[in-house]
Amino acid sequence: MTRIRPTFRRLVASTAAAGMLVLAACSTPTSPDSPAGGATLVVATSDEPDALNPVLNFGVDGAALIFDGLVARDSDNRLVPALATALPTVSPDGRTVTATLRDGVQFHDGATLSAADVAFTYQAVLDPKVDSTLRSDLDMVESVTAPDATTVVFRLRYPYAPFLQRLTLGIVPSKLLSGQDINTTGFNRKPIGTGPYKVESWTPGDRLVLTANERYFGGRPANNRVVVAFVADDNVRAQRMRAGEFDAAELPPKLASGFDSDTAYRVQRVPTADYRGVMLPMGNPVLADPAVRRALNLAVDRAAMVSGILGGAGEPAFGPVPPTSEFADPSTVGTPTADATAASALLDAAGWKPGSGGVRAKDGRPARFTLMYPATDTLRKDLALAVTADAKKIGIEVTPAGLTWDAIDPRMKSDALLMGYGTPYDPDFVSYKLFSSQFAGQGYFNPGSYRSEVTDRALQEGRDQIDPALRKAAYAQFQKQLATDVPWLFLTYLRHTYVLKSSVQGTAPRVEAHEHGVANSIWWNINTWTRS
Amino acid sequence: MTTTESGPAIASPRAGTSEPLLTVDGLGVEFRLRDATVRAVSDLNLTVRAGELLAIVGESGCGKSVLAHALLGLLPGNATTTGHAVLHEPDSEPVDLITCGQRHLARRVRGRRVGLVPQSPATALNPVRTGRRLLAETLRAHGHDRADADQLAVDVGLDPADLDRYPHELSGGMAQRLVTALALAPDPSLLIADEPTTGLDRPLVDHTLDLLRRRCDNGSAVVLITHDLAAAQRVADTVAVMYASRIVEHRDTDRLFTAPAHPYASALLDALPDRAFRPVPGDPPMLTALPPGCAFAPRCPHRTDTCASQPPPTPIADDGTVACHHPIRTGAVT
Amino acid sequence: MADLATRPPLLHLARSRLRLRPGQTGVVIAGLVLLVAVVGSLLAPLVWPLDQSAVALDQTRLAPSWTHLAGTDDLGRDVAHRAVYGLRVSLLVGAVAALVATVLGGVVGGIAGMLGGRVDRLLMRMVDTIAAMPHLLLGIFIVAMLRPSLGAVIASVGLTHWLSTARIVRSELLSLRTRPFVDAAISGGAGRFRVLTRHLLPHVLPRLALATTLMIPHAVWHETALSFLGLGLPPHLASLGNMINDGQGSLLTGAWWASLAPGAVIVVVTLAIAVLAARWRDRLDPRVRAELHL
Amino acid sequence: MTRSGRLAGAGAVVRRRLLVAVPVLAATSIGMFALGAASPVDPAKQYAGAAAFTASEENLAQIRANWGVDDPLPVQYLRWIGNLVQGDLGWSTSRHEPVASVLSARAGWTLLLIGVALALALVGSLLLGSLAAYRRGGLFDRALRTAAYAVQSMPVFWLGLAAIAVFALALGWFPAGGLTDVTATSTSWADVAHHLILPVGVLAVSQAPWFVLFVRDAVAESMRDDHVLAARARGLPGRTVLFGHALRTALLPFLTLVGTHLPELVGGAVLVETVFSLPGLGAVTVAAALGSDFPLLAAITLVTTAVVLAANLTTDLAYAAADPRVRLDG
Repeated sequence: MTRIRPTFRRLVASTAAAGMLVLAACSTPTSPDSPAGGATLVVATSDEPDALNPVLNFGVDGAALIFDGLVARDSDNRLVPALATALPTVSPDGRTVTATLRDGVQFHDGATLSAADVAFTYQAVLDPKVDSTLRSDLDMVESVTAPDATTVVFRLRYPYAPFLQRLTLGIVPSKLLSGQDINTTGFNRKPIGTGPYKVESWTPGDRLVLTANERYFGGRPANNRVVVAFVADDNVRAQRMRAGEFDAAELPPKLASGFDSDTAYRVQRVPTADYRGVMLPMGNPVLADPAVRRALNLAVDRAAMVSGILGGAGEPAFGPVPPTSEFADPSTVGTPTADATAASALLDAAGWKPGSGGVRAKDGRPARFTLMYPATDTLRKDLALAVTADAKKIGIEVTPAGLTWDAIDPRMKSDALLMGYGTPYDPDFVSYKLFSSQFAGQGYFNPGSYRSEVTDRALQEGRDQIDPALRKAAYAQFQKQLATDVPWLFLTYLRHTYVLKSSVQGTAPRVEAHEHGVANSIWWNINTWTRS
Repeated sequence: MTTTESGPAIASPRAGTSEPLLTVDGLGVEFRLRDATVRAVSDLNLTVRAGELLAIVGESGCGKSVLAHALLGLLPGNATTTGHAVLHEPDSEPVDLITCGQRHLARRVRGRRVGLVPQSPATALNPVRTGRRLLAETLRAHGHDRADADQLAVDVGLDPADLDRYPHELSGGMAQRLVTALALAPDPSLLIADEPTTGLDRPLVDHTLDLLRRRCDNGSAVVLITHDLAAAQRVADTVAVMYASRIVEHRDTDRLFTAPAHPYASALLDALPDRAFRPVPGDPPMLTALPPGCAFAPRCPHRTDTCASQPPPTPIADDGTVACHHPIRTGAVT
Repeated sequence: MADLATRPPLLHLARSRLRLRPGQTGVVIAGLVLLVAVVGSLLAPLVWPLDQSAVALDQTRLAPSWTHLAGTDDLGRDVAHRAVYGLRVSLLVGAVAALVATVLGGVVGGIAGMLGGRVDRLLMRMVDTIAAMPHLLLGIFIVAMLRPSLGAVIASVGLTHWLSTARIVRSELLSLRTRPFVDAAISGGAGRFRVLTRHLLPHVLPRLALATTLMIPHAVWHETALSFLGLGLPPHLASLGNMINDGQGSLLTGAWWASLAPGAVIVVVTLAIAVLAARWRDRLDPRVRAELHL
Repeated sequence: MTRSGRLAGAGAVVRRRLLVAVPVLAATSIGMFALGAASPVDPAKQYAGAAAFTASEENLAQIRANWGVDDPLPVQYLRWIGNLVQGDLGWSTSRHEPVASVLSARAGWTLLLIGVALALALVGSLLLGSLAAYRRGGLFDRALRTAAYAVQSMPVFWLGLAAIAVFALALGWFPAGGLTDVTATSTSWADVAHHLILPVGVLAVSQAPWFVLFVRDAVAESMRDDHVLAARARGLPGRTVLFGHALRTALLPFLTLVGTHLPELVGGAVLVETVFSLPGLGAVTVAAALGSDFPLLAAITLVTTAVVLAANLTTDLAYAAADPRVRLDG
């Protein structure tokens, strides 16, 4: 879920290698006659990174234009080799992963990439002195070594099926960073990577200017320069897009819909794994009753939320695995519209009788609870109000409360919370910590203390098994169990909306994660974009 | 007090021998306030001739200064003016000072043709300018040589070195002389001097009065507004007595001082220390509530029922005007 | 500088007219506006109750009509209805914050004015220094540290707006202390407290009340600005600031009415308060030029 | 008395002001620090942002230990203030760079915005206010005052949005935001000027009513001053009377008003920068507030206060220099 601040961390979407592969695999329409690198492309986003350093969370899920990881993702989010010559190999016990580096890759300063740089990058993340929140994601790594200049070996504490998905992290040059305080080094502001673009300048609060890396191993970018304009305010971004300043900008669905009728622009609504839902804490006496949770699940009008709040840019959500994922279980999908009658029947059957003021009650306890939402998030506010209105129709009184995260934190055990997250890459990534009982009550991991042995087993199975078929079965069971227990009220998957100038060619939208800023956005492959 | 003390005034050419320079005809000034209307000047008629020195005397608040400001078009926005005040100059068209408009007044009249020595010199000087800068500015605005500043200072009895001081560094008398010099700088044909001797010691009073007298002798006209009767008697050709917004008596200086016709003028003279030294009984009326009849009636020893109800007539006497139902006949002075 | 006493009374009278004074009709209109605003926002819960969290997703962004006088917003909520409640909340925040500021300013100014001397100099220097802190920055700081909420907004406005009150109270007390009736009371054996409550308070209170009133528009703007920056009241609450903030997006998509009504309410009500306060100040002190101090 | 004689005490005045300002600023900093310490915000979670969701408790605890935020409060305060005195303003947790470099990179733009807007507002209000006062009660006077009151009650950000809607979107005369053309390779002053016209204009217009009304009233009053009447009576040209006498004396209290109005201007600049997405201190302040970035917020508040105090001192000294009646006592 996002914090108060928009999610800055994982930025630039495209990876160098991915770009190159797109050239090969997707027959990107780069016409041969267009001169190499004519244009300057300008894209606008609200999310500005704090530091342009992968060790400090920049470009984690894709090495973000400036850097490359060992692997990258193509337009279908499949892993493809990047700095590695092929996808790294995993030992039969699942605890040793070996990658071989591509030859002759150079950093922007001309230095040659070696396995030591890769080892350094991962060691830096694991170094407790470095203020990196990535460390939690790499818990399983015991050691990273570089036996020779082109080989990197990861030793894991335990087998971890989706480990290769963690190797998209951008690689930094050890020569420039070793011995430095990574938290404060000047590198964070003007970094050196291997990616298709070099950092020319970064004016915080204003723009990041990138210039083409002529020596990029994936081929020279089609555009000389890319400017990423940071405009935090949605309305201002829309105004400036309207004024013709940007080639592409991310906008909230409602603002984007203003461009639908204008042929000079194209609105792209990109499917995502980014869901919104209500976390229902087991510590709340009303919500602890599964009947109440199931009734709410029936009562919410997801279709109205998609059309009324998202302006059509989304899909109803029924679980944490997006419909676009190969792991999605079709049987857990419910009806998008509300069924207040069925919901009321459920409540009646469970003993929640209509009481005073239209609020049901059971054993003298009225059916009411507080629904918290982060105050700065308009979308979550709107959804919280929609849930409140739907609940009212079946006699459950919800009190919305717009709060800051620090006010939300201590109350998550007993008050419902409008949360959101999701990545398309692997179902283990978020769900393992979000729904396992071993993380119950640990911060944001399983704040509602949901406990289910079936779910726990399924999640562990999905993580341990290498065989995709077994994993798929495990996650199907996981989704079914969630649909039965309803620890969350899944509401909608978003579509991230972008407005582009019609003249921009070569976009290849891929299913996006919750976090999308400079890079994991529609312009992940901007190095291959052209103008018609 | 006898007229023989008046010195040069006796020798001056009498009023009425030259052409009228200023004719004021039925002048009225009213101020609208939030909840009242103040009549500061009512139905005022006056003639000033070239070479004449007219003194207007009266108690504070009787409308003297308002008259001066009205003639220069300097009244605030809530004032309404009626009547006429026509300035005749030999070499130009007559100008009605009341109706000609601010633009004309500013460009053609003020300073050059009608000058003003303002009252309360302490506040009449720009606090952030030295006297020399003010003088130079005024001289330049009227096409004179700024080097005349020193001579002007000497004329009014000011040490030229004091011109380099700021107003707050000047004594009251020095400031008074400076504002006089400023008014004299454009050499106006009509000079209105509003209490020009305040704060001056006796020799300087005489110096200033002589200066004004000399201007008249050279053909200019001066209206001296003052409550100093002795000064008026010393230099004025004619004296107008103002009471509660009206001129109650306007006559030749000697006549007025020897035989005042209006009871108020008489009472005023009686208040002088070298005469009866008897203050005028009662208080002047509020200008917001002037009685329909004679404003002096409540304080007048000669009042009758007519006085309270009928406005006094203003018959033209052989040597001036008296606005009274029961003017005192010659020789009534005690 | 100018010594009023030496001026002839006539021209002095004329001068006093120059004050900037709203016309009689303006005062009447302002009074009516304020009356409607206050009575309306007081009675609203009884006459026209609002469910703050209600939405109608099938009626979003309807243009003004007879059923929705000021149209509906992004979530299908009646703009006019919410504007009434927005005014209610904003006036409440404004009034409470102004009251907090007045108490704070009254205490500091009172201490400085009563004790005088070194304490006075020290306190006034402190006031001067704090006055040099940009209100909005200090307000943002306070809200950021206390977390955005009704209480934080009130604290932020109250803690940054007491300075002028302190100055007014202090100078009033200092000038009163030199008046004969205070001397008389003290020489008559009255204690300091008694002098304060019996003799000084009645003189200072009207001025204090005026300062409080003049502060309300300030407080309303401050609240609006904080909400605009995302640092204000909980966003689903109908406050004028939140509504304008919500309406911004609609403005771009053609639904201009969503921000028009709350904006107009702010402008009209704050202007009305200012006009009335200007007249009031005029009454209190006819010698001081009444400058609309918004 | 000579000017240099009158101003001989300037040094002492500066020293005395400092003597008072420093302890008050120190006390204020303690107050701010106490507020920051009492704040329920966890800086580590704030820092982690969205990653706090996936970061473990030990991970965050290690970051906290790295920052020393678990030390006793007095220790933290002394460290903070000690660093502050040595010129180290601290480390911004929301921007991930030294506070000093955040300030130095952005303060210039804010100063430029405020400076130009202030100059514009001053010149404009002196001119318009004087003209309105000269013909007070006239059509121009009434129109100007009505406009001033109307603008005065409009929130500045609303004014900014309206300006964007009209001049950037409808008419297309000026860019809707930003500092330079986004595709520009370098900072050209012409480009910056073109981008700054709208924000500077909006800030100037939003602040101008106070100045215009003050000038108008002060000059109108001053036009009735004896010395101005006297200047008119001397037949000086209208321009000289208005600007040389009436305005000149009304200007002195105006200087003080400008000094006391500076904090208001800073607040306006914060909002204008937000509306026009300018990379100045305003935008970073809001981001810091949303991220509860204590070191940055505290530094911005203290530094702007110090700047405003210095500006006030300058206007007071200017007042003394401009008014021969004032004498600075050592």
